[in-house]
Amino acid sequence: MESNKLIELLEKMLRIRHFEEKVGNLAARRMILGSVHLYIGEEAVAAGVCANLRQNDFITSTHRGHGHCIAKGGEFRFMMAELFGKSTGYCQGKGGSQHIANFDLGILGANGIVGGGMPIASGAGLSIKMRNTDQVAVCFFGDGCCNNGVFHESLNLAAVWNLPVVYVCENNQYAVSVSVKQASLIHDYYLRKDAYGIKGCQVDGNDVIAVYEASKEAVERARKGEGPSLIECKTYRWRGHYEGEFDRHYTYRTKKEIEEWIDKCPIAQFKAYLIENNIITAEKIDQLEEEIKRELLEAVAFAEDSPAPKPEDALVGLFENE
Amino acid sequence: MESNKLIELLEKMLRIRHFEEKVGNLAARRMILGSVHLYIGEEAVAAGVCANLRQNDFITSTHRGHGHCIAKGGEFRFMMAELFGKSTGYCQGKGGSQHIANFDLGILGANGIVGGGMPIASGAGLSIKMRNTDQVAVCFFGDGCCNNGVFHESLNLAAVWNLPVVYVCENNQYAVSVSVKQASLIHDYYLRKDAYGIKGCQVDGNDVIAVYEASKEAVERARKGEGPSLIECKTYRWRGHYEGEFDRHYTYRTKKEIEEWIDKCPIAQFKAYLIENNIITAEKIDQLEEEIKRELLEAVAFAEDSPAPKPEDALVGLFENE
Amino acid sequence: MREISYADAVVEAIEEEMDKHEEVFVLGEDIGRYGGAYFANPKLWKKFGDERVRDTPISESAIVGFALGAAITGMRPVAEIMFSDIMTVAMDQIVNQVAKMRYMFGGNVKVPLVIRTPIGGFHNSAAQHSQSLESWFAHVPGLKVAMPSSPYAAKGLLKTAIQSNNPVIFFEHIQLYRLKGPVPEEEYYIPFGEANILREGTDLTVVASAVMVHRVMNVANKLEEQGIQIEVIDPQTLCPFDKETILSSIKKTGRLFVVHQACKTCGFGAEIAAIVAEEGFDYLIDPIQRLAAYDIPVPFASNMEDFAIPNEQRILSAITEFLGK
Amino acid sequence: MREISYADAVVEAIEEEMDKHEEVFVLGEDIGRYGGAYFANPKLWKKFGDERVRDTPISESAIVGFALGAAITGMRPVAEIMFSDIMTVAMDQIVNQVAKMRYMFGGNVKVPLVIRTPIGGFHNSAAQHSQSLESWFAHVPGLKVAMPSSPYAAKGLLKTAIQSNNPVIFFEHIQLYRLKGPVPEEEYYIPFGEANILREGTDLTVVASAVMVHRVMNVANKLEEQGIQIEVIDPQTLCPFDKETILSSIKKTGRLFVVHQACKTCGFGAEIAAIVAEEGFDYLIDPIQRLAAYDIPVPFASNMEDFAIPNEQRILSAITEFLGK
Ligand SMILES: Cc1ncc(C[n+]2csc(CCOP(=O)(O)OP(=O)(O)O)c2C)c(N)n1
Ligand SMILES: Cc1ncc(C[n+]2csc(CCOP(=O)(O)OP(=O)(O)O)c2C)c(N)n1
Ligand SMILES: [Mg+2]
Ligand SMILES: [Mg+2]
Repeated sequence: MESNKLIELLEKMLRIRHFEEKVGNLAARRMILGSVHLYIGEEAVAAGVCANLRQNDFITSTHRGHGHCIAKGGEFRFMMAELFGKSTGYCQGKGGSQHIANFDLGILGANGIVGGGMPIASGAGLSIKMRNTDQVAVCFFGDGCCNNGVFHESLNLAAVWNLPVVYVCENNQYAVSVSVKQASLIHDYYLRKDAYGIKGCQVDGNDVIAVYEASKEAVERARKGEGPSLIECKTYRWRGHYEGEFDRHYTYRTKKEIEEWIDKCPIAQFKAYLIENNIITAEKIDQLEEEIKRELLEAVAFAEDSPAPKPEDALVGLFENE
Repeated sequence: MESNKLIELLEKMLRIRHFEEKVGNLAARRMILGSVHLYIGEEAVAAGVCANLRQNDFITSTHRGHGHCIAKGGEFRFMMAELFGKSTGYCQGKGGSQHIANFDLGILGANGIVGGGMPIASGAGLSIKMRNTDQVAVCFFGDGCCNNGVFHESLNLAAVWNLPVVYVCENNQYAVSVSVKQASLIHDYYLRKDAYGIKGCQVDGNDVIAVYEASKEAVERARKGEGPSLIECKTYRWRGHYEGEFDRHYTYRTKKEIEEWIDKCPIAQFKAYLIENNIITAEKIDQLEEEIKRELLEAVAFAEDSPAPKPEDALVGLFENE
Repeated sequence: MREISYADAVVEAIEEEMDKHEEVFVLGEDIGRYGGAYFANPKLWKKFGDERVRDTPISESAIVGFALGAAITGMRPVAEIMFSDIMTVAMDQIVNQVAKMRYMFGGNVKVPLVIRTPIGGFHNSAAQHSQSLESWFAHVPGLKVAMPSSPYAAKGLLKTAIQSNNPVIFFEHIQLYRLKGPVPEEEYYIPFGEANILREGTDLTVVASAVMVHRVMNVANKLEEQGIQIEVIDPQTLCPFDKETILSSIKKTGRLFVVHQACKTCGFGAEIAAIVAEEGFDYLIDPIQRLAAYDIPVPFASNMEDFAIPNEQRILSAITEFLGK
Repeated sequence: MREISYADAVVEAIEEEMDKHEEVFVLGEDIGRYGGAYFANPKLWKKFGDERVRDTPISESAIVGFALGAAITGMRPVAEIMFSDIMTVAMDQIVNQVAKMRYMFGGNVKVPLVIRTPIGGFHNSAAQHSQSLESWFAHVPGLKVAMPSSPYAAKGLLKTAIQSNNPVIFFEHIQLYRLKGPVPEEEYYIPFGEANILREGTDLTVVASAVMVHRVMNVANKLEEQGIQIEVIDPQTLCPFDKETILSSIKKTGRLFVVHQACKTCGFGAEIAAIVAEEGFDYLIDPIQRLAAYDIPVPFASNMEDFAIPNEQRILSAITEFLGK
């Protein structure tokens, strides 16, 4: 892989990490309202997958969606403004954290309903096939989603219709407090590919290169019309299910388990690898991070300075005028 | 297997066949109203499976449910009266063909919604486990149901909760006009057992002994607390999807295909086997059939002579009084 | 004018829009070579083939959700749900995704999607195949809801639905599929939000939809013989809902009687009654009255079913009694 | 009397019924060691363990359907759906199975099943977590529907629900979980179908449920200062619905004003308005009025949300205007 590409991957991960840390901070200060689910610890998945995508490719995202949005090209300022409920936000303040979308960037939306995006991404795949382009649709979803009916219906139908969809399971091993062990006898969800007759594999979701390579193959297959794939990325969420859960996550997992996963930080690992292989220096990385932080501060300022929507704006936008 | 048991199997199949033929006839004469889905050609499945069940075991059934009901001990006269919409019917005329139930016989109901019965049977399994009895719940469903979300949710949860449920897929290869080949890449649905980590197998659904043996094993496992199984029975429906479809089924399958399957008639095959092995004589079988036909005539007379419900009976029975 | 069936009118509307726009396609169960569950008309499949007439497995959430994904990425899907009672298995997609997509994401996307589904059941269809749940969808902002009562309306409204950039729930009454009626050869569209006054009258305003329109019209014709003049209004679409036409009718007649096949409690009749009690109160001479199915699942046996759902006889006596004649 | 929170009242009701009947058990997402998604009260799990407090995967159709299967075979399940907007993924089981099971099968089975679910959303919960879809369930015959507005009602109604042999949809308002109120130590049950007159008055009858009860009460207290006497009625259960209490109130006041959080069109307010326009017409001095959420999905930003859903200010001005004062 080219150095450029590798540095891009790092940058994407750093952008996500810093964004999420800032958001966590703002949520704690109640400057961001509503429920906020952070992606910290899982950055390699969104970054690795989306590095294979073009702007006109599609993704659907989840309640834990900031990372996907950033990785697909979402801009801090418009995201932040949305989280602040401002009219400059991606959804003009109507969506909030769980409902960011930008159709120009192919971001078909985060979703407050577990599994809600699965048939939608698949339908984008159908559209690609019918319009006969070489786009690809990527569907992000959690381990918790794998036991919901729409998972089954979506993968099955995308399989038999041979659609260009890549299903990316972010197996962070918990759905709120329910562990994969309580949720099913199968804990390696990529195995379910065989139930639909499609390709699939499992990767270390904290290894951005592994994620990149696996999804590259799947994306290329999809572009060539060779059908859908199921990629399972084993990873871990560092924070509570949502900001505000605080220490309640110790009711279902141990501090030790969390710390072990923090030790496997996808970003720290990747930084070490890049430095060791002389692809980038520690100084350069610091510089990168400074820039990102600066951009974030600007984004927060932008969000703060942006006008709130007028209350009556609530009445606008339900239907397209005809 | 004992002769008695074998003859019982034959009898069950014959009871189903004759019942269905009579119903088809009555439906053609519009003496039975509403949609009627006949089980002809698939008798070995219900007969073979239910031969392993006790009265206090549970089944759930489908739109094509007469066979399951008969095999689980449903009586012609009450079934027929239900089909006639009479107040002596199993559901006092409120249900009709797609909604026959009898809780004393463990028949938890046919269902007009594909997949509707899957979680219900599973919940009966949960109840068995919690009440700590050695009952078993059997869930009948078609190939068409295998691509619906409830299939997935039910099997997964029954698996992880280790419930005494036997899932019996009647793969007659079509869901109305849509063949399994159009419906999924996987055509052997028992393979999906691996997606849930449960036991399962495929049998010739026209071979009543094979069905009996496979389900015996599954039922015994369930009784011993060893969890759910998925049994796929390959079979075929001889008639249209519903009575009244007439020749429209040639739009999706050939006369030749139908005839090939008629040649594999589960009853004819089994009769030949029994006669060949001197378990029963052809005369005895004829006698048995005559008796069944006589009982059927009585059942029809019972249904015809039974009082129709009063129109205002419609207002009774929504809630249990409290 | 030529007469065609309601079923053929539906197929013709889709065909014309498919001819016009290559983004239009249909998906659903048994809609291909089989030609539809309730009528045998494989015209679309024969003409447009497997790609644009897509038979699906029994995966209703996928049917709706795939259609939605396609709709927001350049296609104009017409999804079919085999009967409206099974919209229940696709409700998240319909209610939380399709209906909210545009608004929730800030109005930046078009959702040109039609969900066609038969409503109301045949006779003897029993509890799970006979429901009329239209009021649920009228309660969900973001969905347009159409309910044609004639072949003419079916064709004209469906063409409007397919051309629309907003999601439409299109309820076809299953008992009307064989009904024949005049449908012009020339292309036409019927705008949403315009009620149809089927009959003018001065004594009473009756609002009815779908199959009930026909029952009410028969009753109105009978009552005419007794000198009673009934105005019959079919809203045609529940969202948008043409309340003006109804209010001006009541201004004239002073009386409102609503008939629907859906269960009474929280049926769309409640909404009509409420609107009139709010905005037309001063025109009212008499209390409003609703005639609807009893609040029970639809029973199977003919005589109980006939009792449960308003039939001509019951409509006639209820109106007669209501008018105190 | 001691005061406990609405959340604790819910847990206490379940605990008492679990103590009394070993057939009672609970199932749902994150209800075990986690103690519930919206409040941290793992009391039930600690006391009754994994067998009777069953955490499930994200399989809502299974949650409801498994509960149903268990209910008709000897158990008394209390299922939890994490928020009512996702009842949409379990609608077939709720509407076609649970609600119809007893009637459709001839009345030969009991269905002792409770589905608890939070309704209405927190603030800033946005479009998919803020809905109030209670009127859907009132429209489905075979379901009882409860909607408590206080800790006292929550406990008493839930105990009745669990003891009932009929299926109950039990809506808990998410914004009330932390509300404290008096709840006696002694066991009690609140019967379904009895509206609660929270406040007597002669000028206007206001009907409100769940969180709206509190907003309306505050407004009524304010208006009292201006000499306006408002009667506030909380139906407590929508099915059965105590129309008598409302009709006799209107007989006294001559005016009906309905407030709800649900969207206006086809909300339960329409049903109340319709009943009164039918059966209480002659008592009415003025048109009926409904105040409800606008017909839009709930927007995320505070000021838009606050605009969309009736708040105290809007209730106050609407009532003041309505009374022409
Ligand atoms: C259908 C549905 N059920 C339940 C919820 C409540 N809920 C929100 S997120 C979540 C857990 C999701 O777990 P997973 O899919 O593993 O994603 P993660 O949070 O771990 O990223 C649950 C239960 C929901 N939003 N939608
Ligand atoms: C959820 C749902 N979707 C669609 C239907 C309409 N329908 C009734 S039976 C049927 C085909 C069922 O096929 P299968 O499960 O294979 O059973 P078979 O009829 O072959 O016995 C369909 C599509 C339904 N009843 N329920
Ligand atoms: Mg997870
Ligand atoms: Mg089949």
